[in-house]
Amino acid sequence: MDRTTPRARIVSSPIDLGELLASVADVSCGATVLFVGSTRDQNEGRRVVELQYEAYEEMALKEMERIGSAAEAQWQIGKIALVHRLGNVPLGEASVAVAVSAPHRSDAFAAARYAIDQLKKTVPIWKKEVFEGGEVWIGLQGTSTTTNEKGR
Amino acid sequence: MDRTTPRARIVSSPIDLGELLASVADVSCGATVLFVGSTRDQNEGRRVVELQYEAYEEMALKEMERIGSAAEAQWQIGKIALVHRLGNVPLGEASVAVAVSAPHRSDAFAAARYAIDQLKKTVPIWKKEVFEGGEVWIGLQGTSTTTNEKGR
Amino acid sequence: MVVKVRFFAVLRERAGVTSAELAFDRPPSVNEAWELLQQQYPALGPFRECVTFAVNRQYVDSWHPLHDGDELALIPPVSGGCDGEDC
Amino acid sequence: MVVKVRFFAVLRERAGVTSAELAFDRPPSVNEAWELLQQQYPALGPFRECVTFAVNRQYVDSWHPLHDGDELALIPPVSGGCDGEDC
Repeated sequence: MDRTTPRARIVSSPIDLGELLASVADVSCGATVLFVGSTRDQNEGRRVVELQYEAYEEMALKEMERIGSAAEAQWQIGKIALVHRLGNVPLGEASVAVAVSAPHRSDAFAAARYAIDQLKKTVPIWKKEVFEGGEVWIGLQGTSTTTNEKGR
Repeated sequence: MDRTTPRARIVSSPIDLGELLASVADVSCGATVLFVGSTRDQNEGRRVVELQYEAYEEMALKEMERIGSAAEAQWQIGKIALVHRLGNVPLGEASVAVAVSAPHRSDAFAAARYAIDQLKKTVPIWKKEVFEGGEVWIGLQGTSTTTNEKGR
Repeated sequence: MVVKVRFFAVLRERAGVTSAELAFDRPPSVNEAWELLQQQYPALGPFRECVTFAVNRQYVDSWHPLHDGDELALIPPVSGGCDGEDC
Repeated sequence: MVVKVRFFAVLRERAGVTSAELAFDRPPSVNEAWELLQQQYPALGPFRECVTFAVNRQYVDSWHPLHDGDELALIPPVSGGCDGEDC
């Protein structure tokens, strides 16, 4: 497998989806699945202004590489690439993307779903949601210590 | 829902994946799944040279629209778009693509998988594989009448 | 009454035509139209088991009645239909 | 012996630091290091139940033994971890 393009990447500028798709192109693969996670304008009734992502970069890259290897071991795929954006991500822009090529579409779908599920479970990247009237670290909802209302 | 961009399209030039993704962008949707089917360099041991696609265009568009509506009825999705390319498709290029945006990724994955499965089952589009030494209409394998060896 | 018939892919190649018009004295079923087509284009015969039919751009069964001006399409197996996953 | 500690996200904000160094007479467990951190940064206390730990960029349990030069990271819940699907 061609590994000149790293399987896992962390970027601070907008994610280039065309480049990501090109990085998994493989003429022996008839199926490619791309997942893109982007900033929604609302979450649990709050009007979101922007998201801020922070990572433990060295470990995050290692975990993303590990997810790629695990996907390659579990399904018959050609190439897989995972990329996460850090810093401020404006509404509607991609914060995370996963691309998988495979000879058959079942494997491409299964591996892409696995990769994004695992990425959200185990990769040390945190998201702070800035909404109208405050901000909150996602993943801590329900604990009274987490919402940090601005202006109080 | 904004319907200025048609949900179903048939094209004779390369599929523009960036445009397809943009056509399903929806700031209330945090998840987008794109499926791309492309020409492989081999199939069942044959070295493929190119694929040729032919459609019953009016009915194919109607069926693709129907698949989009059915997906919208079954899952909570934002927008869905299906596009198929006709004519000669060189190796490695996309012949079909489906894009779905949804508030949550489960719905985006499920609807995209449904759409491509249905498209391949019911949409009247046919694929002729040109390989080294012959050509064959895909879908007819195993019947002796289908392989049309060149030069015999 | 007249029915317009359209041929695609392998059936178009075998019949050597993209469309034809069939005339009937009384409304035939799809299956009766197929019988007539087979007489006119004997190369279609071997495909009876795998062809499906659409009338006015909608899939129908072979007993479906045809009316004047209907468009009957002969639909060979679509690309992903018979042989499972190709991608 | 010295252990380097790294703070991220909500824990970084609450502790007010991105990293710290802890000195021990003998190799502590991760849990013993956490007890010391809680004394130095009382604002961390409420997070005991949801924090997980990584040593040298690998997830570990709280009884994991620390060695001189180890990098201990305090990992608050990751973005998709606790609240199910966010996208």
